[in-house]
Amino acid sequence: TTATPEPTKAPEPTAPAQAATQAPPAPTSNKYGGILRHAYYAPGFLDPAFLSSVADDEVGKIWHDFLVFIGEDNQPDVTRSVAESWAVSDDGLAWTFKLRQGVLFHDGKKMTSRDVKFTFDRLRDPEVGAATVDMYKNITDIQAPDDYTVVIHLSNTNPDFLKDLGDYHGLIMDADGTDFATQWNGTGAFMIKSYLPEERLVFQRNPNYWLKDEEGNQLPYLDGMEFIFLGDPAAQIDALRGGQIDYVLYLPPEYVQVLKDDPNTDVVSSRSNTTWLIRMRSDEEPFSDVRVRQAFRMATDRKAILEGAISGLGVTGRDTPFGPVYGDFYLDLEEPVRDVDSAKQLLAEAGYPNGLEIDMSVQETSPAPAIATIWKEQLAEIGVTLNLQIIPANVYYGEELWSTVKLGITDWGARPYPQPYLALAYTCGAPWNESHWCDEELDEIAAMTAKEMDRAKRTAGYHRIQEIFAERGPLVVPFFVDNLWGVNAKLAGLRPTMGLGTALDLRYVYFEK
Amino acid sequence: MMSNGVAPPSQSTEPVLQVTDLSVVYNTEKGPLPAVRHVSLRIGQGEIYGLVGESGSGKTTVARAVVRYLPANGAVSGGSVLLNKLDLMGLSPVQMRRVWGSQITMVHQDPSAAVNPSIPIGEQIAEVARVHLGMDRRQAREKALQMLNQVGMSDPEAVAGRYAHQLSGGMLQRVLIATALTTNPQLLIMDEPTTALDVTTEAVILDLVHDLLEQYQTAVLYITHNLGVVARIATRVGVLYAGELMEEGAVPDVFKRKLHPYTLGLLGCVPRVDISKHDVELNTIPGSIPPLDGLPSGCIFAPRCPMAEDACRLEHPTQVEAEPGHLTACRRWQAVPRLPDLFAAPQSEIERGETPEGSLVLDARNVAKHFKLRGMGVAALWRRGPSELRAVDDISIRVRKGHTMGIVGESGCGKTTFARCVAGLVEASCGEMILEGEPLAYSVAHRPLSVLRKIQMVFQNPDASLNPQLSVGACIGRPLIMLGDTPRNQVGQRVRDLLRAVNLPEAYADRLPHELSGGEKQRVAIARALAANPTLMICDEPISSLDVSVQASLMNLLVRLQGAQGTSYLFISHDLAAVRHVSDWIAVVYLGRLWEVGPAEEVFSPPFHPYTEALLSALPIPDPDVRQKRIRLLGSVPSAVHIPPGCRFHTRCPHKIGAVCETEEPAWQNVARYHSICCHIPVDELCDLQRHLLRVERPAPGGKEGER
Amino acid sequence: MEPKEGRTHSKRGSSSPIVERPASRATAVWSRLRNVPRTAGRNLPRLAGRRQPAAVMGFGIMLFFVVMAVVGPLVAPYGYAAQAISNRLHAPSGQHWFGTDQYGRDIFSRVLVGSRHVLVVAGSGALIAVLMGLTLGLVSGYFGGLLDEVIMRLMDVLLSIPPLLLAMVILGTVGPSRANVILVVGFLYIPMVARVVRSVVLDLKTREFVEAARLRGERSHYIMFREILPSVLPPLAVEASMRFSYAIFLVASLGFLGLGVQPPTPDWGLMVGEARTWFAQAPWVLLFPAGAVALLVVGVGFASDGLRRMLLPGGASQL
Amino acid sequence: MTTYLVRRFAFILLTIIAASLVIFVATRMMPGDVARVMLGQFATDQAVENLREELGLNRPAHVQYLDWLIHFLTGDWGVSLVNRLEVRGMVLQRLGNSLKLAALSLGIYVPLGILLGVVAALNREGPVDQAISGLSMALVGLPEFVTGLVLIAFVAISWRLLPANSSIDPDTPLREAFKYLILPAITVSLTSLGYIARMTRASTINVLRADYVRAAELKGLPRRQVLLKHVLRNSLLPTVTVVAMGIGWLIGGLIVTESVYGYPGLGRLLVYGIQRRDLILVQAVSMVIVTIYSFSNLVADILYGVLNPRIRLAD
Ligand SMILES: Nc1ncnc2c1ncn2[C@@H]1O[C@H](COP(=O)(O)OP(=O)(O)OP(=O)(O)O)[C@@H](O)[C@H]1O
Ligand SMILES: Nc1ncnc2c1ncn2[C@@H]1O[C@H](COP(=O)(O)OP(=O)(O)OP(=O)(O)O)[C@@H](O)[C@H]1O
Ligand SMILES: [Mg+2]
Ligand SMILES: [Mg+2]
Repeated sequence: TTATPEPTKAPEPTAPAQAATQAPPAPTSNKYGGILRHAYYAPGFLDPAFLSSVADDEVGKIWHDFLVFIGEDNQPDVTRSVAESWAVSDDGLAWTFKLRQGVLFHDGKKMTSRDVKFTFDRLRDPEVGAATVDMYKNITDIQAPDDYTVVIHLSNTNPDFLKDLGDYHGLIMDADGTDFATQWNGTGAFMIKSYLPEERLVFQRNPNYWLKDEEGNQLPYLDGMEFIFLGDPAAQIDALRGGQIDYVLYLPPEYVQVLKDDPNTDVVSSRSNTTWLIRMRSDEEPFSDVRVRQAFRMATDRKAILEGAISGLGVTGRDTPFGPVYGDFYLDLEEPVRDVDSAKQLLAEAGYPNGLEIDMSVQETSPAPAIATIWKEQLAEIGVTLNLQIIPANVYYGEELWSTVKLGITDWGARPYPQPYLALAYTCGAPWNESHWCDEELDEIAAMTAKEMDRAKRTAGYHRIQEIFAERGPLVVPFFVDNLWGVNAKLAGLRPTMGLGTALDLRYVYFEK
Repeated sequence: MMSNGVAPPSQSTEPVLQVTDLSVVYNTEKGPLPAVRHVSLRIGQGEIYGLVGESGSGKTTVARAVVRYLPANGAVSGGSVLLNKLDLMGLSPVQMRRVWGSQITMVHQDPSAAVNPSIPIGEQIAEVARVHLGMDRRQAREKALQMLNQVGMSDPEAVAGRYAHQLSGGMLQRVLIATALTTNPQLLIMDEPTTALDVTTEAVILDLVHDLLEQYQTAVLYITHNLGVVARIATRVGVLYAGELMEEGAVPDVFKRKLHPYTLGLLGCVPRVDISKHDVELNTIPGSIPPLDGLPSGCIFAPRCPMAEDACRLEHPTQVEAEPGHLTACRRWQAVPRLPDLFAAPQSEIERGETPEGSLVLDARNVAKHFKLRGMGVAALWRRGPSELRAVDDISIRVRKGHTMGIVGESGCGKTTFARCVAGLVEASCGEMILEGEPLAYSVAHRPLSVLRKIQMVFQNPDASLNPQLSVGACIGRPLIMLGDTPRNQVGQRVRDLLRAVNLPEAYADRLPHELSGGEKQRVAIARALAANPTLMICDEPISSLDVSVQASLMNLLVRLQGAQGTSYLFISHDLAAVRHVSDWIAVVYLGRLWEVGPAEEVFSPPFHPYTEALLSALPIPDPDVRQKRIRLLGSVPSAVHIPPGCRFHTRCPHKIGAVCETEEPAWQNVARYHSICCHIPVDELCDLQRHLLRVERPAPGGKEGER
Repeated sequence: MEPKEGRTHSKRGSSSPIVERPASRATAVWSRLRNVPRTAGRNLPRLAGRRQPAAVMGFGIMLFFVVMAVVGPLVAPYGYAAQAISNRLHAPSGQHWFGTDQYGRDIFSRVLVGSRHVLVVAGSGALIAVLMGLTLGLVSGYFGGLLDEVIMRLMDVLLSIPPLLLAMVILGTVGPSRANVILVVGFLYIPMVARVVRSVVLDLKTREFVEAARLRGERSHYIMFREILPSVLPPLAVEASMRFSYAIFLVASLGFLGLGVQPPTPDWGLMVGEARTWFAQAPWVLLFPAGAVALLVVGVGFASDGLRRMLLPGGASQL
Repeated sequence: MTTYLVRRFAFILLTIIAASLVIFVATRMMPGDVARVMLGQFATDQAVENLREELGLNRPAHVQYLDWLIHFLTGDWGVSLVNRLEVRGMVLQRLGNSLKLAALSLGIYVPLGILLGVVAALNREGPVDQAISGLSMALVGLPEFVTGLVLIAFVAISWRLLPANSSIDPDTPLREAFKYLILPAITVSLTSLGYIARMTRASTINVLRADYVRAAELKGLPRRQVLLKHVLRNSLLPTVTVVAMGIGWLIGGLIVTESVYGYPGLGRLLVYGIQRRDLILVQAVSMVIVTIYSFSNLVADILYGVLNPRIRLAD
């Protein structure tokens, strides 16, 4: 069956109507009510296995739940997960999850271990081809011994397995579903009421949602949500300031001041590992020469870029993919000092005494053009001419430019732990090794950290990896940008999560009366 | 400039309109232009005052000043206008608006432009009745119908509901007249009301005006450049020249005893139906109207006046009442009547061409052109019916060496189309054209250069016939190179020769067309045609858009060139007098067919084809003594899409003899050896019917005139 | 013997004093080239007079921008791409007349230098449109028939697609470089020019001087280029200036939508598009380039109005 | 009449098909691939390939085009490549929005433009005319993004009079929707107002020069009657056709205005489609736009004929 035209309605939840009567009557709270309006660019494809953009992520977690929910502190939070508890076997190869009872799909069906098994089997099935196939390669088998127990067997130990399960694709799907792009049946706090592609997505409160707040009030507080699809950040800000929407995701730093100055709006921020890094393709001239990479790094004034591109709303980077949010895994290297003369020297040694000219592909999305513009001027001082090619993000990624060009700016969303970066991009043959970097030492350490259950050893490994990046890596990481939200000043209960995107846990959000 | 206003002669009745010393100035970037200076005139009840003058002489300006409706940059700089003693100059704009349409009404030159295209005819009359006569809708409508009836509209009800584009020019002019008379105004101003019409329609309208005015007793200011019209309709005439009145008087007086050399010259310019190029050249007035910003200080006509003395050039003449009611602005007016040949050119030296049997240049047989009406554009939305327009439907004509074949007929009868077929500009649908024994291809594209050279054309519209961006020299030089085999280094010389041949200074080679007057442009066009040294020159109304004096000089030029070069002409015009003047042979065309053909003098003397007869009787002749039989063709030429069966002329023929005309096509009858008529009426009967077509009522002084 | 025929007032144009010139000369091209400026020259005083202050102003504005395009980079106080991050978003001051942008670049310098860019892009775009449109219009109008039908239907197709959309698709395909923007702008405006030219040609080709040319056996190309083309030039000049002002607009809109040229080119549209972000805190970043677009478009508009009057013999003002 | 209409329809059909072909070819040539765009940068190549196969993107281009065209003409507009929903519903709903905006814009700028044009014509060359001409030129010169941004900054944000963002809910009742429409409509109007005013001015001046107006004045009719009955009736004819022809632009060409206000019109849908390489969507939208353009031209012609008796009754 194909979709119906016009605002497409989700199946009416009928059965849970009775189920609702069983729920204890919600203690009255003045937090209830209101519609949260939000503007962002449109999601593409609503199938949770194929969420790929921030918008997809943002939308998906509203009407789905995670088996394992990663909280604000970057740690699994069992109170907010559909797993009631979990345990790992001593050999670290079998993980057992007890599921919460009484979790209902929007169509009234009970969520069971069958759905969980289905979900992760689908995500790891190469035939389906979701982006998670590699991540879940480690899983050998998923068993559902009873309705509320799931056992996952691994081939290798994985210290971060819970965080892998909390990946943004890890949304529990309906095992009976057939077309996940058009049948929207989740267990999440809100249900899809209508969907006008490229225009708006309207949610209504799931009256049977299982989660309660600390006082025992049934969540969510909001009556519903409206996602207006509006890609232009300036238009989003205008709408926020004009009072047509209540929050803006991924707030471009340049608007922070305006929103702070406006009594009707506010800014919420949190540190994150989100970054816009400049990556040099290390298997091709001129970046195959480590001296060129070093020269480029040396010529960079990271503070200037941080200030100029994102108004200082973040921390400077150390040219490694790991940022301060990783706590003890993070190695606080000394901030690189800009040294134009040495950089020139290095370039000369590498055979470019007169500098060089090189094309740089830059996504249109802010702040990439700003970074490029500033960097261009900085590099000009060592005789390097950058020819900036500003291109739409979908072309940058869609055309595989991001992984083929010599010089580009790629945005990396925050991962809850460092390992994915290595697995995805910085080990030999990694699927997204956009910089085509291959370093034996790094590979060796990465293999160790992937499995090592001992935290101290992993920490040492991660530290060494950061040193390697600083010495000879293919990256210039000017900064890690704070997660920023522009919000209606009346909005409260915001709990920023760190996930891939920069989503808020919207279940607790309410309007101050 | 001194005032030269002289009190007009006393008149028995109080004048309805009394204009005294009227002066009008146009403010332009070049400075003020005194377009009208010290003009005085008075028009009594029932009087028709004809105001004549060449183009630009200020006729329209006078009319618009009288009604105080000058263009924004124009202003009355002096004088007064009294309408029944009411000083119009003192009225406020609002008061003036009340005068307009009720006491003074106007009929404009181009009826199709003066009727609002998107309002039904009846409403346009009725609104006047509502505003000025205070009628309600129904009454006003009644009045409109009544007025339409008055102007001889056959089906007022139907006409009232129509729009302008559905009526012919003649009908529209009646509508305008009906509108103007609705309020029974004291003064009616008609500004060239018939200039845009065919000669036949003009005659009908003139009759109508004449009859209506007798009935309404309205004072009329009738503006025209056509002296024939004045002679036919006006009671008094004023001759305007460069903004000043040269002569004024009762029509018979002025036409009989011209007291100003300008009037004399002007009348002499007009070709006459009884005189051909072989008899006399037309008068021409040398020079041209002086520019308004550089008027001579003395008599403004002095620079062009052959009898001007030094005093004329120094002193501005005053108007004198030379005879009772006859004023002139010439100092030497006494001398004028003694000098009838003041402007006359010498006797024509053009010999009769070869005998009528002279060698054939063009033999066109059964030429036809049927246009396919394929609907394009929006108009096609509502178009249906036959899809063919038979513009030319079987015309056979022979042009002989050194002769002129004149073609006359009403507008739309196919004259131009035929000429263009011969020239190859449109491809004839069928027929045969033989040029000097060689068959002619239908299209220019298929004619070799040697043939192209032999046929050249002079077009009607002087503005469109020269490329505005090309200099005169380039324009004449090009055919020399293309067709004349002139070596390039001699082109300049030949161009100068040709310019001289058409009486233009050699320096004109450098001018651009917009620096030339209309007459000069036509001369260049003639020179261009001559450059190819053609055997046959097609002249499609080459003079109709020009002033009489210019027309005359162009006709003289054509005639002389023919004499010198032996070129044959196909001369097309709707002006019978002009055709008569220049042609050796005449062909009369109606609805794409030929009806009468023969030597010029024979065609213009009885027996005529009834159509020729009607054309002749409609021709305004600038001689008030000539009385024409009133034969009026009603209606307009039927559409060439729906051609009437039988004799195509039967729908309008005054001599229709019966059913035979409606069903059978008439046969050709020979009147004389070269003169044939295509009519059902036997030639003898025609002769009887047409004996008294033109009659001169004054005693013939020279004996030359008389009954013809 | 026969008196020299004088000059009667033609019913149409007013005649003007004639300047005597040496008699040798006269290829068609010369007289054409000479004539257009002369018509214009004759009407120039009219424009300068009190009746046409707008046109004078328009020409003044255009002249100003053209001068700036030429000398802009020389007189600009700062480099158009010179950044001073510490100086970002400064309000207009004596040092930075139009203030600075988010990178601390001097907006005044960028607007000045940008005028060259805009004039070149819009100008070349308009030029391409005019040349192509002229050719198509001439051929289509002159030959008529099937060829005309085909060309005009193609033009219809082009016209039926909104220009901005077509520009987006094409630029999305070929990539938004300066040369491509020029080509796209030119391409988009071909139909408009072709239509104007064609309608003039349709009128001119029935004129009698064209028939006279056919009567002497001229080839089509001679008639098209020597007889008809010169008269097409005046309306074409007006159309060209209109296209130019629309091109400015289009280039700016493309820049605004991020489809124009690449940063840091000081394209005005691009500047406005980027400045949108900063409008609330630093309106000058937006207002000056936006003002420049508007001013130039207005200037060209007024000037083309004036040009129209100059080229028409009577200086009549018709749309 | 019927032959005319048949002919025009045939031409319109041809135009539409040719335009769709142009757009099809152009979008096909655009870099980027819908499958990749849909599945995102992180999906495996296998998944992308599967999707391409599933969407029929691996068939030869002409097969895809013809297949699509035939379905389109039979009313099956296909399913969006990106979100798998029926395209027709999406497009028609957006068309509704565009029509609303177009209607309000027309309602603002047509009367105002005519008024300004007529007033200017009546005061030809005078100070009022100069002022109006200058104003309309200046308005024409202001790009929509400038006027839009300024209007938002003041009206919506500083004064909070109207919403800054016009992404209206499809269920909003028309009365409510009005406030979302005003600012975009004003922005559109500001760009078009000057054009209409100049058109009207020029045609009115022409008509004022016409003999029949002179004749009407000299009939002594009241000035108002001359103006309303004799002048406007004729002088508004070209304006009417210009307005009708502008409808095509109002429906599909407001890309800038729609993106400044986030108004969900057809123009923006198209931009989305292009960005996502959703050929089916792009094709459908462009067909609608081109069709509307073509038909509004036809309407303009017919309207001209209907309002102009010269043509209406020509035989
Ligand atoms: N609005 C005007 N501004 C300047 N000059 C004008 C204006 N109207 C007419 N003229 C000039 O005034 C003179 C008289 O013009 P007018 O129209 O009265 O002549 P006319 O005798 O009616 O000519 P025609 O036979 O061509 O109608 C001409 O030289 C003409 O060029
Ligand atoms: N190209 C054409 N297509 C269709 N009909 C035409 C065409 N040219 C002329 N006609 C029609 O042919 C008929 C004869 O026109 P033509 O120009 O030959 O008449 P005319 O006698 O020269 O008239 P006028 O005195 O007005 O110049 C008219 O009804 C005219 O409308
Ligand atoms: Mg006149
Ligand atoms: Mg003719």
